[in-house]
Amino acid sequence: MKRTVPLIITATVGLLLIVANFVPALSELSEDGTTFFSIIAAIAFVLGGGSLLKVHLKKLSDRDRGWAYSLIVLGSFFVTLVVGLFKIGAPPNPAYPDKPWAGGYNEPGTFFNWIYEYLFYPLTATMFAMLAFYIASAAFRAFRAKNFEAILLLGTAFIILLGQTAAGPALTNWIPPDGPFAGLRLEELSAYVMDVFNTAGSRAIVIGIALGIASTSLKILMGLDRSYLGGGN
Amino acid sequence: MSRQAIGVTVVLSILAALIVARSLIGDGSGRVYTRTVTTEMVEVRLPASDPAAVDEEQARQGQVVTEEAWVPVDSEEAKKYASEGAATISWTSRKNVPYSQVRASPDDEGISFSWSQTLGIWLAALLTLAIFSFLYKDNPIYKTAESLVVGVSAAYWMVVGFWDIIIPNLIGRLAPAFVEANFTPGLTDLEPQWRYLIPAIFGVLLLMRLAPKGQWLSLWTLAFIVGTTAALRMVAYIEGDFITQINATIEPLYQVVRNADGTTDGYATLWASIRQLILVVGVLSCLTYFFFSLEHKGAVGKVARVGIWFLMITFGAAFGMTVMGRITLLAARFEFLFDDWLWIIDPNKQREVASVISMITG
Amino acid sequence: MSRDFKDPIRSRLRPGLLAAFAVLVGGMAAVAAPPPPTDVEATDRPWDGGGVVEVTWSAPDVEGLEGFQVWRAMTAGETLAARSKARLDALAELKQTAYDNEYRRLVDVEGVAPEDARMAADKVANLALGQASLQKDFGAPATATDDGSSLILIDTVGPETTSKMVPKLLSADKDGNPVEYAFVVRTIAKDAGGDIEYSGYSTPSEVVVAKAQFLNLTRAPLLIILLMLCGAVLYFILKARRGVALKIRTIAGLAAVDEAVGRATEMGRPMLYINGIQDMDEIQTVAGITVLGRVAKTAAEYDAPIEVPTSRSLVMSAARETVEASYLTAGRSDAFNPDLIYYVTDEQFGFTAYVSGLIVRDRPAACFYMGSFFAESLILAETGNSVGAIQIAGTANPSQLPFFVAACDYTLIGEEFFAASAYLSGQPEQLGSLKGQDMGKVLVGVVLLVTVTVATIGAVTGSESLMDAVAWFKSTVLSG
Amino acid sequence: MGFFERIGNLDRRWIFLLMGLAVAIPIIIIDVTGFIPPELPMPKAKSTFQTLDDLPAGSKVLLSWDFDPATEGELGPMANTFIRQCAQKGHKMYFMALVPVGAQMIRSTTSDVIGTYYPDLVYGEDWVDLGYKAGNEAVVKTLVTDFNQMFPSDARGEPLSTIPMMSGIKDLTAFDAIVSVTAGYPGCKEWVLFASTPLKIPTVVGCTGVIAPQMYPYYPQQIQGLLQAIKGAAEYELLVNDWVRRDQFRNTLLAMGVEVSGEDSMGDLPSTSEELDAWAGDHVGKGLTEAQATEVRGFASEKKAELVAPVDAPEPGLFLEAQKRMGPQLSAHILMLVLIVLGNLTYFVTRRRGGGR
Repeated sequence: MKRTVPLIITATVGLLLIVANFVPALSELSEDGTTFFSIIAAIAFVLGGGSLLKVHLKKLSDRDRGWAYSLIVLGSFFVTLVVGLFKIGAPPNPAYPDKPWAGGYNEPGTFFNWIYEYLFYPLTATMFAMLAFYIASAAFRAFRAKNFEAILLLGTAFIILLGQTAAGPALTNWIPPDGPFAGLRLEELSAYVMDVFNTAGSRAIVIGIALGIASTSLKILMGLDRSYLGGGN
Repeated sequence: MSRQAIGVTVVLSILAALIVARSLIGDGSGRVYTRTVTTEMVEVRLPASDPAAVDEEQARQGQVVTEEAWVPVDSEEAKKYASEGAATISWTSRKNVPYSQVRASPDDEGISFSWSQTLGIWLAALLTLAIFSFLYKDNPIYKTAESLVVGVSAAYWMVVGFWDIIIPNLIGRLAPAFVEANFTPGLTDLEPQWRYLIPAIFGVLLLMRLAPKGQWLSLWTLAFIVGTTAALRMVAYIEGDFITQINATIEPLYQVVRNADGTTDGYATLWASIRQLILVVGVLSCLTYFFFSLEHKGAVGKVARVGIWFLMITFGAAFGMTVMGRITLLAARFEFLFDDWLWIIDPNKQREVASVISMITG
Repeated sequence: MSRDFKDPIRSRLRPGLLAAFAVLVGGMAAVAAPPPPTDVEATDRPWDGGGVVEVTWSAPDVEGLEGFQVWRAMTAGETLAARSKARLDALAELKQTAYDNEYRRLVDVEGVAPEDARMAADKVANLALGQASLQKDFGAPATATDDGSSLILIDTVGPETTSKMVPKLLSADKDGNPVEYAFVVRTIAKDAGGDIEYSGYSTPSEVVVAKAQFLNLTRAPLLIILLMLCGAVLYFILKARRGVALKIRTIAGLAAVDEAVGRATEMGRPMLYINGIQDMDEIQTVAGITVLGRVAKTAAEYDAPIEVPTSRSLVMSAARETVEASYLTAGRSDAFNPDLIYYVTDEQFGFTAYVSGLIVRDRPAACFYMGSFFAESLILAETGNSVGAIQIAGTANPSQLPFFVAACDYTLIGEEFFAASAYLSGQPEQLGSLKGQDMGKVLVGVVLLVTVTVATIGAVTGSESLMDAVAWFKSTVLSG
Repeated sequence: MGFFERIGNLDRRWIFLLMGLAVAIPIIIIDVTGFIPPELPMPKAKSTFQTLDDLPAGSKVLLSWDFDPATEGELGPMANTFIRQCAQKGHKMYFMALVPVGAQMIRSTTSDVIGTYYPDLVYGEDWVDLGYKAGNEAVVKTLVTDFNQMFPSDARGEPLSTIPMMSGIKDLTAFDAIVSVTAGYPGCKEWVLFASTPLKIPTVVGCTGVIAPQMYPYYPQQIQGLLQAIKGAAEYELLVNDWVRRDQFRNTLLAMGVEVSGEDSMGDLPSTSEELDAWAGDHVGKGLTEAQATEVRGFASEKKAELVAPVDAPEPGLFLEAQKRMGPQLSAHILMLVLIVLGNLTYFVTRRRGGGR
């Protein structure tokens, strides 16, 4: 019972949605499926929030190493949640100023927007920007011409990187742009690499992925792969 | 204290001293000024905007069909239609003022120093530095920033999920009249759509996980989700990726390129044909690499090796292409620090005289 | 047809529509131009998802034929919309005129103050509007003219064509009533002087409804491709079940999984498993969960702790189920600690910040990145590398593969990642599915080789029929 | 330990520091000195400029801002420059967005460019903001046949029938060019496939580095111009800035009653009133007649200063953003290239010494 009903649900829902592709009367089902998912995922926030609270409250009550950081997590979590859910500081909606809950929760002027602007955005954007540093260290450490494959990888990266600065095109500017060797100008060369080699490689990867996804989906729908239900083998 | 710790402390102290010094030189740094704006709305009865809504009987009696609306007090509509003693609602909000304006009119009463936003700028700048400090090593400052970002962002997405998904898509579908009355006035479709009980039920089943009994019911929700995902993705990937990519590859290997006058351009034809040939060879050899039931030996091994070459070129190219965008992101963070916070640079010429450099140069 | 009489607007419009045609057809006689096509017929395309009608006609016998123009008449709904828009425009204009006149009269002639004049003028204008709005039919409908404004040009086709598939039609209107379409065709021909001339409009076709049938057979090629791919996978799964041994090549990254778990045990340090940052609506996440089940089983056998921070609440739920079951299978359910599988935050870079810190502090011996990753891939992999962890990654996001390839010890590239779950399970039927996937690749190879060869021969020899065959294949079978 | 061993064991924090300096220092230097890294406009940027320049003034241009704040650093500058070229040329601008936050991007770029530098353009007559429309490629497909169905009103809620510049616009064929600034899906690809290709409307595209390769096959048949990330933006910015200077100079000449013909004659503009006389002499027969040259030479000194002012004035910071950002870009790329070379040298040297492990 514990395992059978879920398998029946998976198979039924899956079959219905696949059939919907070929039966016009059911064509709206796939859109519904996507909306339903987003709703369930939003409800699941209760579980995520519960997990977050449990982890950090435990650290706090155990006085674990670094419990003060758990206090920061919990504090910032609750403050953000409260100001967001209760729309604290939200200006009225100009079209309906008489309805107190009609204003936007993230309008400029709300406390929630302040948190977004001065906490959320700088923190996440800086984390994103850290990538530039890691790219440099990866280029230094990992791009070594150990074998022919590695030479291809770093050689291509080299050409493309060069082609994206003003220096690159300047190096090959002496090649006449209309002649037979125009293709060797750096900007043309990097365009050619992207256009031909990159397209070929990406196409094969994408075709392979599609096959992998089809086969994985099929196994899931047939109940062969049910690890997500805790039925690994 | 270890030698390293002393070094770090010294560097940090110097930085802090520099920042304090910067704040005291000239116009200082990192400040925001705002102008208070008052919005005042008045309730009026406007003639119905849609002439077709005019009722025949009322019209015959010379009555005008009207609808209630709120308009700005100083608008044309308000002057035309507002009656004596009509309800008004007013509130204030604040608008940022560039520093150049503050300098130009220091006596303007409407402009005031914004504590909250100035504090925000400083906080954002310090947190930016806190994250960067991780590059040196893990440290309490980074841990503080990390805890903040986890707490804030977890709550952020929950709030977004509540107001942007639960309210409009779930409650708004099951109890539209309630949502219309409270949250989104102007909603037109007020009929409940009962099929949205399905996600509601599955959502409740999922939460059974928290209940003392019947936790296994949450598996039903997972089953529903995974079944939906598998079916939608299978068809989407086969239709959108598999078929279209094959379709795009089917082109003749002989690609004629013509000049404007209709003659064949020899070089271009050759290049285009080679391009097409490489493309087809590349796709086929890469696919061979992904073959699972054949060991990479002999002829298969050789073709698969060519496939790896193509993959490596693909990866190298993708790497190079991605770098550019990432560096722009870092530059944008530095621009924030130098421009909005420290007022060292001034790309938008807001502070002219305020800039440190122009102060030094006179 | 009985519906028409229940609906007053429709029944009123119907004669109007035909009248419009009568005008058009009548006007045609005056033009000394090529004759219009005859026998114009419109039929609903059978077995489709609706919205497509095929129009056919007989070409007239005329010198210098250049092609045909296919037009369709506005539907009842469109005519109604056009008429009501015209009516609203007229009403609005009428109101504005009334207002202006009254306002000027009050201010200029009677010397009323502008504020008061506005109010008074508005009352007059609204009265005028109210009276005018009693008149429901506002002037003649703009459609009954022979300037073609009631017709919509669909396409111009060449002289050898005598049929046209008209797509993007409506099957039913908002209320579910069928929408009726009628079509006319014009001849385009060159006159003796070489100038392009158009014929008048042909006799309109009978009205047709672009119905949706129960089955949409225009999507049959997709169905066949799906059946072929799934069939191949099923065939080999069943074959494997019957006990036929299937050989699968070694995948380097997968062989390393056991090694990584072993090493973590030796070093007495934990393992970190990141299941991507997407939710359960992404197959990669589900595939990552499957691999997690296998890794957790090995971990349970070795008694090595495995930590799974997740970026989505649902993924946390599924991961807990999987890991718990793995510990159960390994006979170590007492060692299962659900608190090691926890939710962090949905935010991509909030999650990244947390995991980076975690890696540096806990110094895991092994890191697994299995799922859908984006820009955080390199941050995580480089941080893991800096603490000397053995790292295995698998993703189907092509743009992130270069970063994993550069920074990890082993990377499962695209399809290999999906193969991992089958491979790791070691079940014969799962291996069968891999063989089935290979058949899919064989199919792709054969199709590509054949069609490209045919297309090339066609291009070199200039054979139209070969080119047409390839074009047909691309547009029908591989329509996507 | 030799040099290469030391490099080989280099603490990666030194690399981080180098990267940080490679990005930070150019930002400050560029701002302080006003030095702009040189750019060489490539054919794709030139044809982008040319496509919009070839249209007669008053042409209708549809600008679709299909990007978000995350890619604003790369795409914002080119969006600003697109607006600048259209505004200076006198094209009518119709803004819309296929991604939700694109609406914000429209608001910020129009207020930055039109609000600050072209305040005399009238909303509803010279430009209109149609806002965001949900539906991805379906939006484009619908616009091809019916504009009003998708846009009953503009982003401010005004019915389109009341907006003067919308009269006569029934579908996409009414437009003379399409500009798409794209960060992903939906964006330029949808515009090319469903609008510009079937309708043969000139189209120019600006996109991020990751998407650009997908667009190469469409150039130059289906799209007439392609700007690739910040580099493309910098090249285009350079072209437009240069042209705007010449155009402003010419307009000032016209305002002073000197009728000039031929835009090419505006090359090598004088930047001081002293150079003006020499310039006028050089351009006799190249856009100026002898009489006109004499007239220019004969201007009083204030009038000369006034004439040179538009050329001499510093370029607004907003229109140098992309070129400025190429500074850190250039130094960071060169650093990356040096690091790759250094890493490999180290690898070969240590491998040889270590006996080829």
